[in-house]
This record gives sequence, structure tokens and C-alpha cells, in this order.
Amino acid sequence: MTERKEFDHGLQEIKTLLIAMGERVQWALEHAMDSLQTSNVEQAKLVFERDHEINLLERQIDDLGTQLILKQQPVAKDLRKILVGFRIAADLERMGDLARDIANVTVRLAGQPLIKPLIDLPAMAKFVHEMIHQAIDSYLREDIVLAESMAKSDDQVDALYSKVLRDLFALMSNESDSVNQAMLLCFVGRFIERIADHATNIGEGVVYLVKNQRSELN
Amino acid sequence: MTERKEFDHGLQEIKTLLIAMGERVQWALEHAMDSLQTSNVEQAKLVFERDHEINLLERQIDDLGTQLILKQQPVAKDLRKILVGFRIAADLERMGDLARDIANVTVRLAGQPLIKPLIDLPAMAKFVHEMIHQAIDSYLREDIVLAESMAKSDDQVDALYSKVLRDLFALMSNESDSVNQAMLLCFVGRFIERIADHATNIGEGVVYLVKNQRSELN
Amino acid sequence: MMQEQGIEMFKDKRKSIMNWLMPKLLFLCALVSIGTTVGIVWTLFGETVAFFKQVTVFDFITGTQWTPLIDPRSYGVLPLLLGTFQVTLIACLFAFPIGIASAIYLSEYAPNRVRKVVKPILEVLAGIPTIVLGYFALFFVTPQLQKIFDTMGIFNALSAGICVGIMIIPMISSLSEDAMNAVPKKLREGAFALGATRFEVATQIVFPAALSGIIASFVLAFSRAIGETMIVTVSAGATPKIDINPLDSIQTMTAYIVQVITGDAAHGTIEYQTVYAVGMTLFIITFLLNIVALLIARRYREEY
Amino acid sequence: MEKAIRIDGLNVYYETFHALKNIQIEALPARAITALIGPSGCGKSTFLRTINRMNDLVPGSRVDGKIIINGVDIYDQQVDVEALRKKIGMVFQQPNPFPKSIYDNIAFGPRLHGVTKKSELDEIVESSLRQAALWDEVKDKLKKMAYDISGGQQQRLCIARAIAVNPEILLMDEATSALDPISTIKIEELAQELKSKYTIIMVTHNMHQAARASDHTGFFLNGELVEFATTEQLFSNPGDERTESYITGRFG
Amino acid sequence: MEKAIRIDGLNVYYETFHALKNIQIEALPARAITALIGPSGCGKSTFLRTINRMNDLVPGSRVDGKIIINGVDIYDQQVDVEALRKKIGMVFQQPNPFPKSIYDNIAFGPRLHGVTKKSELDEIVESSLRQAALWDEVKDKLKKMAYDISGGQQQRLCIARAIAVNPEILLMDEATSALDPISTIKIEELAQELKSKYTIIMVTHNMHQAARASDHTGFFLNGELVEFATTEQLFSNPGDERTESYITGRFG
Amino acid sequence: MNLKIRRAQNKMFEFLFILALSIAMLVLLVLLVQIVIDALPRLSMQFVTSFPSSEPSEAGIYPALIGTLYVIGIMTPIAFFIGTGAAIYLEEFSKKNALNSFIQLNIRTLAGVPSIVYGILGLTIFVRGAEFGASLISGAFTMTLLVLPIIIVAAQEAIRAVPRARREAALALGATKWQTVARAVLPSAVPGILTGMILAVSRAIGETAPLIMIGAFTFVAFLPESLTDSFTVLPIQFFNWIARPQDEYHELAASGILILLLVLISLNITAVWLRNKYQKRI
Ligand SMILES: Nc1ncnc2c1ncn2[C@@H]1O[C@H](COP(=O)(O)OP(=O)(O)OP(=O)(O)O)[C@@H](O)[C@H]1O
Ligand SMILES: Nc1ncnc2c1ncn2[C@@H]1O[C@H](COP(=O)(O)OP(=O)(O)OP(=O)(O)O)[C@@H](O)[C@H]1O
Ligand SMILES: [Mg+2]
Ligand SMILES: [Mg+2]
Ligand SMILES: O=P([O-])([O-])[O-]
Repeated sequence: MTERKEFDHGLQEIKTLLIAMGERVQWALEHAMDSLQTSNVEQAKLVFERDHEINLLERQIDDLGTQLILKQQPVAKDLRKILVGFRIAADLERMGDLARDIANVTVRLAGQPLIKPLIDLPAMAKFVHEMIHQAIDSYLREDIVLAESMAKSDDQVDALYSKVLRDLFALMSNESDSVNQAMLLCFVGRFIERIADHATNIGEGVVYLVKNQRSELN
Repeated sequence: MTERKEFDHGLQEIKTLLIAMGERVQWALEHAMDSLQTSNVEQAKLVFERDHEINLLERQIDDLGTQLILKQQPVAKDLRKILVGFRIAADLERMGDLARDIANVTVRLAGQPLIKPLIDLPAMAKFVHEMIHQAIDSYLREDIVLAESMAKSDDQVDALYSKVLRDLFALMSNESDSVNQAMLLCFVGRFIERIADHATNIGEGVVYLVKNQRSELN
Repeated sequence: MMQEQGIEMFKDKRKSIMNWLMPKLLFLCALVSIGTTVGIVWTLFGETVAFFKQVTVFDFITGTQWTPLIDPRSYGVLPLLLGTFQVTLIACLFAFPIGIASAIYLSEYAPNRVRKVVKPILEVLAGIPTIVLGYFALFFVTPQLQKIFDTMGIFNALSAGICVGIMIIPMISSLSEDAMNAVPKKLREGAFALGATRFEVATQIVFPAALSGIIASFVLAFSRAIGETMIVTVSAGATPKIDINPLDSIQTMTAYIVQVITGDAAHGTIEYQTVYAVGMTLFIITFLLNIVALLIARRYREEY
Repeated sequence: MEKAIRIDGLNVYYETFHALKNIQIEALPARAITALIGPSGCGKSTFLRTINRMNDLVPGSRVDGKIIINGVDIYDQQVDVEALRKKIGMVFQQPNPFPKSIYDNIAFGPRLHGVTKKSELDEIVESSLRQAALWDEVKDKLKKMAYDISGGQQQRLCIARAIAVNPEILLMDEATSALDPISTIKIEELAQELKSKYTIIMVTHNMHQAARASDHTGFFLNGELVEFATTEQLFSNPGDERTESYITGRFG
Repeated sequence: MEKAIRIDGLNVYYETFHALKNIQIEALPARAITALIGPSGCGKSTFLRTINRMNDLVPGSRVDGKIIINGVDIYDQQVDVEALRKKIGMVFQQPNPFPKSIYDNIAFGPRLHGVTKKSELDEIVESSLRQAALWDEVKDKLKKMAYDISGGQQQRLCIARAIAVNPEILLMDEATSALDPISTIKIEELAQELKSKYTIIMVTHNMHQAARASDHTGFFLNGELVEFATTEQLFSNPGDERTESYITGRFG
Repeated sequence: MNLKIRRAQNKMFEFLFILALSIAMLVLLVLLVQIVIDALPRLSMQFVTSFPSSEPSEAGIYPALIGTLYVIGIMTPIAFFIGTGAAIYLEEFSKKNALNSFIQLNIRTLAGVPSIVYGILGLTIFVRGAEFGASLISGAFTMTLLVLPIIIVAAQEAIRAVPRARREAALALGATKWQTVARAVLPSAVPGILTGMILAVSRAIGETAPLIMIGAFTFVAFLPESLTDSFTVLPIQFFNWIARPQDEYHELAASGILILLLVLISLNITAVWLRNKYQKRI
């Protein structure tokens, strides 16, 4: 067995970048949620500011992958690894944006006290945080089982999201003052739910990578 | 000059599929908005049902592009044409999903009369409808100028979106009964705004294709 | 138009008998060469056996007197052998250095134009009938040499040897040049690219690579020299003796054969049979040398 | 799919060396391009040359098993080798035109098989050259020596020559490996056009070429046919690990 | 970047044929791999062979312009051609080991240039073979003829032989085109490793190889240098339309 | 060694090599000049059309010239067919077996057997055995055997130089073995075979010893009229003249030699021309 040093090296680099991206996204989500819970506008702004790092990572992955295709003409799984890598990067980038959108809500609330203690949203975020980790892990390990079990969490996220919406709608009709805030929190729910969807997309990518078959994990 | 018949033929097929996808997305958006305005649940369901066609087209583009890379080892612009094609397909697929989300709102409203006649949302949708067309056109013609002018429309969409949110928030605090509906309409605004973002992404892809440089069009 | 699609693949009985017949005819042609060898061996063998009924092999090989035509008759072949080898040696000493040096020049140094002109000219030298060279030896070389060596006879081994040498120069230069030319250009380029000079390329790369061909050309030339007849008949004399002075007249095996045949020895006599015995000796020597040359040439063939 | 070629338990030996081991192909598809890939010495050429029985010419080679074309086992005693070879054209690694005029190169085969009428020959020459996409380039110099055209043109000439005897199958043994990239692409495109009329089997050591130019691909390794599948399948999702490591360049 | 090679108004003629036309390269980078691509006959080999003045050996060839290496114009009257060639190793299309032992092949160059001590030669042989990634494969058969190893190994031997005289630049003229894909990859990887010590310039007719294995690429066409850029740049966004049509295979 | 010394060494040896080559060329030149000088006094048309005579001023080479032409004329077609046939057999049809490799080895060694031995063979087989006597036909047959190995080897080489690819091309088109040989291989080999023929003929023209052996050494004052008539050839005529003590005869010999050499050189030039013309093509 010879190796394909150049290619494997390039692929490794892509993986490293994806890991970094995943961590950034997790960080962003964590801090966005934190800022929301603690009404910490500064922290939210930090999330905001650091979003470009995630975007940058996506571009690096794109460029690297493109060069790798250009230079190494990979076939079969090698090619899929790169193409799926692109997809994952795009998903992560969107997740980053969504985390920024959450942080944005913190900013919009501008320090007003929360109408109710947040319980379900952080719970959702926690699930999603774990999903991000698992999604990337399943790619790195080409582990379909992990990808599938990760995608299962999406159902729980969706369930929580429904509950969040219901709760907030109930709240709104009662206390019309806080409508605005409730509205924004609904959006936060939606954002987190989207992040989970993107994580699920990654899982589908992993299945495609390994089996060369499309699947619907959610 | 010899041609690369096989490659050019494959690329043409990808383009045809992208055009078809664009048309489907436009159709979905149009009908979703129409169903919302006319509270036509049946129509909304139709949008819902036909979403899988868009998803299918995306897969076809993916498979075709992957085979083309695999078989023809394109370089330079030829490679970018395919990679950007992937991106566009992914964006279009998301747009389709968002149109479906709009139709979903129609379903959720389940025939209740609208709290206010819709003016700004349809206006947004109309902008976005045109953007989709221009986005795909700019790809087909590799026309950066068109891509850039198309992206400009995004600002108008954003402006309208802000207005929609403001109006709806105002409405909510007054008539608490309609909070629920207003909330949903906010989401619709958000969805249309996202579609415009995706169209802008396509424009960025076109710039990358032609100039091999990343750009931020919005 | 052509035959319809999907023609039958089954055997066509009418197919030309040529395909069957020709190989057999051609085989007969090839057998002619076997016939020739058998003929030579059988011809020589018959009379040689008759000869050795009268003279022992031992006497033939070790005898130092060769006087089969005059009394007292003696049948020791050594003087003829010695004469032959004397001429051959002179020829080789003259021809080898010149031949090989010319070959190196032509293959390694000469511009293409020069090679294209010179090589055919040298080959003309190879095509000159030996009687002409005999003439040249007798009427030009000997008189010239006599100006230097005043003891030199009209018939002598030296002139004959030189002219035999002239005869084999083109053989050596041409065959050696072929061998060196067959060394692929890429080997030379490899050496030049390492900073070798032309001389280093010629001696350290090309020469060793072509060595087997060169040696084979030497052996072939040597055997040609041994078998050469007319030059020595005309210019070396007819006095078989054990004498290593190249200025003296000697006799070679081939010249002896001509002498007997152009004389009046009758068929069936022992004088006549000596021709076959000497011929057999000559045949065996050259045959063996040829085989050696072939083996050398074949051993390293296509090694690069 | 019409009359595919079937290979059944094919074994080839050179003296004692087992060069092809029990090759089995249900249906090597007709009117399509099949590429054969594999590392050097794996038996690709041997396989190709058993199909038109060119391997009969190698002393010490021995074949066992069946190759069934049009329902006939070509290794049957009854089969006429020359007629078989007429039906199966072959193009070699190095362009090998005869040292004759372009016209006579094409006419060589038809003449062998008994075509003598000038008008008929003219027609065959023109149509073969047209099919080989060479007519326009050489129509004004049919009487010129075949060596006076470029290597890529020579190779197309060889294809035209093969076509001229109206074969059903075209075998190509690394037919482009001696050519520059542009001539290579031309030959590949030519093959694409010819496949509507001929069954094409090509050996190539260039995987990318197999990916680009073929419909089906067979992967040989150490005399075994490891995998035979559609080109898309084989290059995107090979069924055998050895295929995967070979096509991704991780083999050695 | 240290001492790059500078090419200034280089023209090469064969008799009256203008093979290279006013080639200009500001800095052909040192300690990096430069690939030269272009269609057959465009002058790639000619360019390569002017760099070590191997073209001096072609009768009727004429060079004008400057090639500046380490600040010296190598076509200067004063320059010693043999010393120059010692500094610039070359590897050819066909592996061309000398018909000597593996050891003597490597030792040939050093011996030419005056190394005679056995221990010193031993050391050079070992280190050259190691650098060429061949030591482990041949260390037990240094006395064997160089022909007894495979083609790919022979080519690495040739690289080792070039390295043995301690050159600064390595020229490779389609050094892998006679090799199978696996040997090709090995040589490419070797080049990647060697570039930390040597400036490597390789001619290749395989665009993908240029893309894969080089840092900079020059594109020649009809004796002109159309474009010289980083490989990434040239293959993702070529500056000249002719380059683009060539690398995308639309050229004829 | 330092570069200066290596350079000087290179130059010096180049000089030596040129010197050697010049010696070889010079010898040829001297030989030609010498013969021309000797020949000029005797060279005339009458010399070509006269019979030999005891009076040197009237002597000519007519019967020897005709004899040579006859020998060559008989020998050439026979040798061509047998030689080419044998070569085709060996290259194209022979299987690898002991007999064939023996034939191969045999031919190579026959090429090196001294011509005088062929003379002995001819004498025994044709002159005595077949009772042709010292006749034209004995001479032509002997010469045929002598040149056969040369022709076979040359033809074999010409046939072998035809690339395998060309045979495969024909076979792959459905040609039979014989069609392949006749239509694809031989046409390419013809120039090489012809070159070999020309060299063989020029060898035969100059050969003396074997014809002496079969008894052509006679003073012939008439032209051969049938195959079984006795004859002489040019080289023997020269040998005859050289053996005489008078200088006039030596001049006669030189004149004859000059004519012979002119014929040979033109034959050689033809061969070289043929070779150059077709070398690239094959
Ligand atoms: N005439 C022969 N005699 C003996 N062995 C042979 C002969 N021809 C081929 N072989 C052996 O059979 C095996 C397969 O050879 P084949 O030529 O089919 O390989 P290939 O796959 O075409 O390789 P390449 O890519 O180098 O052309 C090799 O190991 C080779 O050494
Ligand atoms: N010795 C020579 N005499 C005359 N012309 C030559 C000579 N060598 C090369 N040429 C011509 O110079 C041009 C450039 O040749 P060169 O060998 O440099 O091309 P190349 O780009 O290396 O092509 P390839 O890819 O075929 O090796 C060609 O047109 C060729 O015909
Ligand atoms: Mg092969
Ligand atoms: Mg070249
Ligand atoms: O891009 P999204 O908003 O649909 O995640």
C-alpha cells in the first residue's frame, strides 16, 4: 500500500478546519444562549464579532477542497469526502449565522429583564450543542450509526420547539406588554431548531459519504 | 479548438436542471404567498406536496456534478462551474423549503380571516421572485453585473422586512387576539427575507465563478 | 458493398493452399545451409581420413617440416600454421588499433555529415577483392618497405600481413561502430548530464556497453584473416618454414592449398589429399572462432 | 442489450504462469465502451488478446474456458481464426500503419478478404476514414505515405483500417498512451461516436481515461477480474476494497 | 526566496527553426517544483535542455539570450560546461541507468569529478540512494546490474545518480511518462521531498501531474512562454485564454 | 582529476582517433592512386573487347568479363530465392526447436568459413561428384553456396527489423500467416534484402580462391557457350597476369582491376543509397 500523502494531508487539513469550525459554532451557540439568559449585551456582541472567523474557516475549507480536487483528482470516497466536507462547512457556517441571530436577539432585548426564566430554550440549545459535536464526529469517523442516532435528537429538539412556541403564544395573549419579547424568543426557538436541522443535514452527508446513497434522517 | 463534448454536455444538463429548479422555487413561492393571501389551504398543501420535486432536482444536480468531476476532472472555471452549481442547487433547495414554510403558515392559520390586508409581504415576495430569476440568469450568463444588481434588491427586501416586523409588533400589542397570527406573519417575513439572502448567496457564487474571488454582496 | 453483418466464423475449406504449402517450401530453402555444412564436413572428412591412413595425426600436428611435394616428404603442419598465424598477427596488430579508433571517432566524435560519408567509404575498402590487395601488397607495399628494410624479400609475411590488415580494418571499424551506435543515446545523455567529457563518455560508457560487439568483431576479423587466401598466395611466398622473421617469405595454409590445386597433383594421390587435411584444419579453426564470436555477441545482446 | 460477449471460466497460461484466473463475465455489453484497468502485468492485454485469439500466436500460451460471441465459443475447434479476427478489429498501443499509402492502408484488409473492384475499395476507404473522423484531414492526400501524418492521425488511420473490414468489435490496447493529450481526447471522442456501431473494449493504464471514456469498467489484479461494473458505479462506489484502493491511488 | 533562476530574452533555433521565442522569466523559484506544460513540440524539452546546455550537443542548434543562475549567465564564454552540468542534474524520459552495477551507477559521477576514496564513495552512494528513497530496496544488491530492478526503481536510481554529484538543480524531462501509475506517484512524492534541497524543474505532458506535483507552472505554446504562475493560480484562474483552453482540454 | 586535464585528454584523444581514421582512408586513397597510375597506360576499349593474348599489347579481358557476368547471372536468382526463402522460414515460420537453432547457428558460422573451403567443396561436389567439370555451372553453384549465408543473414535482419506491430496489424485484420508475410512483412523487408543481395554479388565478383579451386584457372581464349563449358573470371585473369614477371602484364592486371573496382564501387554506392533511403522508413 502506498499512501497518497499529498491528498491525505490535504484531507486532514480539511478535517482539522471542520473541527475548528464546529468548536467555534459550539462556542457561538453557548455564548449566544448565555448572553440571552444573562441579558449580557457585551457577550452577545462578542458572538456577533467573532462570526467572521467561522465564515473565514468555511472559505478556507472551500479553497482547500477545491485545490485538492483540482490537484489530486480524487475519485470514489475520496471525492465524496471533500464534497461532503463542503456541505458540512456550509451547514456550520449557517449554524454560526443562526447563533449570531440568537445573539442579535439579546442585543434587541437590550437588557430588559426576561418575561420568564428560560428553561426549554437552553434545554434545546444543550441538545443541539451535543448534536453539533456528534455530527462532526460522525464525519471524522465515518460512523453512520452515530450520524443516525444524532439525527434522532432532532425529534426531541422539534418537540421542545413546539412546546416553546406553545408556551410563548400562551404568554403573549396574557401579557400584551411582553409580546415583543416573546416574539423574539420564538425566533430564538426557531433558530435553535434550524441549527439542529443543519446538524441533521451533516448526518445525511455522512451517510452519503459512506454508502454513496441519499437518505432522509429527519 | 476542440470541444469537450462530454463535459459541455454534462454541464448543459446541470444548467437545465438549475433552471427547472429555479422555476419550481418561483412557483412554490408564488403559490405559497397566494395561498396565504387567499387563505387557501388546499393551494398551500399543493406547495407542500410538490416540495419533494425540488429536493429531487437538487439531488440530480449533485449526482450529475459529482459524476462530471469524477469522469472529466475539470479544472479552473470548469470545476468552479460545477461547484458553484452545487451551491446554487443547495440554496434553491433551501428556498423551496422556505416557501414550504410559508405555505405551512397558511395551513396553521387554517382559514381564519387575516387580521390585516397583506401589502408589504407580497411586495417582498415579488422582489424575491424577481431575484431568483436574476440569480439563475446571472449564473447562466456568468454575468457579474447582473449578480451585483440583483443583490442590491436584498437591501430593499431587508427594509421591507423591518417594516413588516414593526407593523406587526404594533398590531400585536393592540389586538392581543391576533397575536398568534401576527407572530406567524413575522415568520413569513423572516422566510421571505431568507429567500432573498439565498439569492444573494447565488450572486456571490457567480462572482466566485467568474473572478475566482470571494465577495460579500450584501 | 461488403459482406453482410455477422459473417460466419466457421472454417472456410477453400482457404488458400499457400498457407499450407509455403512453409514447407521455405523449410527446404533453409535446409540448403545444413546441406552445405554437411557437404563441407563430408567432403573434407573423406579425403582427410584417407590422408591420415598414411600419416599419423601426431606427426601431422607436431611435425616441423612441410615438404609434401618434394623428397624427402614430410607432413608436419606446424610451418603452415605458424606462417598463417604470423600473417594474422601482423594483420591484427595493424588493424585493431586503427579499426577501433576509427570506430570510436565515427560513432562518438564525428559530425553526422562526416559519418555519413566516411562509413560507406570504409565499407568500400571491405568490398575490395583480395586479389587487388594481393596486387597492392606485391607491387606497392613490398617495394616501399624494401626501402626501409633492405633484407626484405619480394615475398614476405609483413606486406601480406599489412594488406590482410587493410582488408579487415573496415570489418572491425564497421562492426564496432555498429555496436557502439547501438548503445542508446540515452546512456550518453545520462553521462553528459553528469558533466562527463566526450572522451569519458566514449571510454567509460559506450565502450564497455559495446564491448561484446567489439570483441566479436575482433574475433570475426581474426578468423577472416586466417582464412584469407589470395593476398597471401600472391605476396607471402611459398616457402613453408618455421621462421618468425616477418621479412622473410613463408607459406600459409590457404596459399598451400592454392599451390597444390594450381599445380599438377593428381586426384587420389597423397599430395592431393594434403589439401583436404589442411583444409580441414583451416575449417575447424575458423569454425570454432566463429562460434566463439557468436557466443560473445549473443551473450550480452540487448543488455542496455 | 443485443448480443453481449460472455466470458465463462476463462484461464490463460503462459507455460506454467497462470496469467488469467477463472475470469467470468456474464455480459460484456455490446454497442458500448468497456474499459479494462489494473496495475501493470495484471493481465489486461492478455485478456484483450484472447478475445480475437491473437494470443494463439504466443508460443507456450494456453487458453481454457469459453468466450462466447454471437452464441459461438470462439475457442471451438470449428472456428476459423482469420474470420474471427476479421470480425474483431484491434488497435494497438503504438500507431502501426503499414509503410504504404493512406489509401492502401485502409484497402489492405478488404483486399485480403477478396474485395478487388476499385470503386468498391474507394467507397470502403472513404466511409472508413469518415467514420474515423479523418476523411477531411486526409482526403487530398490519400496517395501519401501513412507516415507523413501525425501520430494522432496515424492512430485514427489504424482505427479506420480496422473498421474497413466491417468488424463488430473493436479492441484497443492502450491505444492513446503514445499520444499527446489532445490527440488522446480526439480518439476518446471518436470512440464515443463509434460505440453506436461497434462494441468497444479498451485497455488503459490511465484510470481517468477509463472514468471519462467508458460505460463499463473491469478491474484486473494479478490475473483476476476483481470487479466489473458500470463506470459510474466502479468509480463512485466500488464494490471491492482492492478496487477502491487502486482507483484512489493507494495501491502498491 | 533564495537565488532563483532568471531567464532573459531566451531564443533557441534549430538551423532556421525558431524553437523558443524570447522567453522571459523574472524568477524561476529555487527550492520548489516548477512544472512545464504545453502541447507536443511546443519547446518544453528544448527549454529544459538549454538550462544545462545539453542542447549544445544538438548540431545546428543556436541559443541567444541569457540564463542566469547564481548570478552567472551560463551561456557566457567563460562558463565551463562540464562543471555546469555537474551542478544541474538531469533525469530523462526513459530510465537510463548505465550497464553497470547499482553502486557504480551512483559512483560514476563522483568518480568523474575526482572522488576516489572508497569510504567517501560508499558514503555518497548510500546518502544518494537514501535521498532517492531507494536505499532500503537495493541496499542488499548494490553489486547487481542496474537493469535487474524495475523500471520505477531504475528511474529513482537515475535520480540518485543525479543527486550524487551534489547538484543544485534537478531537471526532469517527462521522467514518469514511461512508468506505471504507481511508480509515477512514488516519483512525484520523491520530488516533493527533494524540493527542500533542490530546485526542481519538470517537463510533463500530463496536466494533472503538473497540477498535482508542482508549485509553479509554465505553459508553453509554439515556442512561446504563454504564462508562468503558481500552480494554484494557473489551474484555478489562468491569466491567458490560451492557457485556459489548454488546461480545460479545449485546445486543438 | 581536474577539469583542465580532462579537457586536454579529451582533445588529445580526439586527435588520435582522427589520425587513425585518416590512416585507413589514406590507405584506400593510395591503393586507388597506385592502381590508376599502373592502369592508365593500358586502359582502352580494345582492352575490354579483346581476348587474352601472349602479346601484352593485344591482350584483353573479354572472356573473363563475360565469364564473370555469366557466373553472377546464374548465381543471383538462385541465391536470391533460396536465401530469402531460408530467411523467411527462419524468421517467420520456424518454431523454437533444436533443429532450427542449429540451422541458425550453422548459417552464422558458414558466413565465416574461408572461401577456399567452399572451393574445396565445389571441387568435390560439383566438379567431381556431379561431373560438371570445371564449368560455368560448377562455378555458379559454388558461388551460390558461398554467398548464401550472407544473403540469408541480411534478409533475416531485414525481416526482423520489420516491427512486430506490423505483423500484428495484418493478423488482427484477419490475414493468414502467409498473407501476413507476403503482404505486410516482405514489402518492408525488400530494401534490406536487396542491399544484402548487392553486397553478396559484389563479394562474388571479387572472389578468386574458390574458382581457382574448381579449376577455372585456365587460359581461356573463347566464350563459354553452354553451362558446362569451361570459363574464367576477372580476378583469375588478374591472378594469371600478376603471376607473370613482365611489367606489362602487371599493367594489364591494374587496368582490369580498375574496371572491376569501378563496378564494385558503383554496386556499393547503390547498396548504401538503398539503405539510406529506406532506413528511416522501416
Ligand atoms: N508471452 C508471454 N510469456 C510469458 N509471460 C507473459 C507473456 N506475456 C505476458 N506475460 C505475463 O502475463 C502477465 C500479464 O501480462 P499482460 O501483458 O496481459 O499484462 P497487462 O495487464 O497488459 O500489463 P501492462 O499494463 O504492463 O500492459 C504478466 O505478468 C506478464 O509478465
Ligand atoms: N534536433 C532538432 N532539430 C530540429 N528541430 C528540433 C530538434 N529538436 C526539437 N526540434 C523542434 O523544436 C520544437 C520543440 O521541440 P521540443 O522537443 O522542445 O518539444 P517538446 O515541447 O518537448 O515536445 P514533446 O512534448 O513532444 O516532447 C519542435 O517543433 C521540434 O520539432
Ligand atoms: Mg498491456
Ligand atoms: Mg519533450
Ligand atoms: O438558511 P436557513 O435559514 O434556512 O437555515
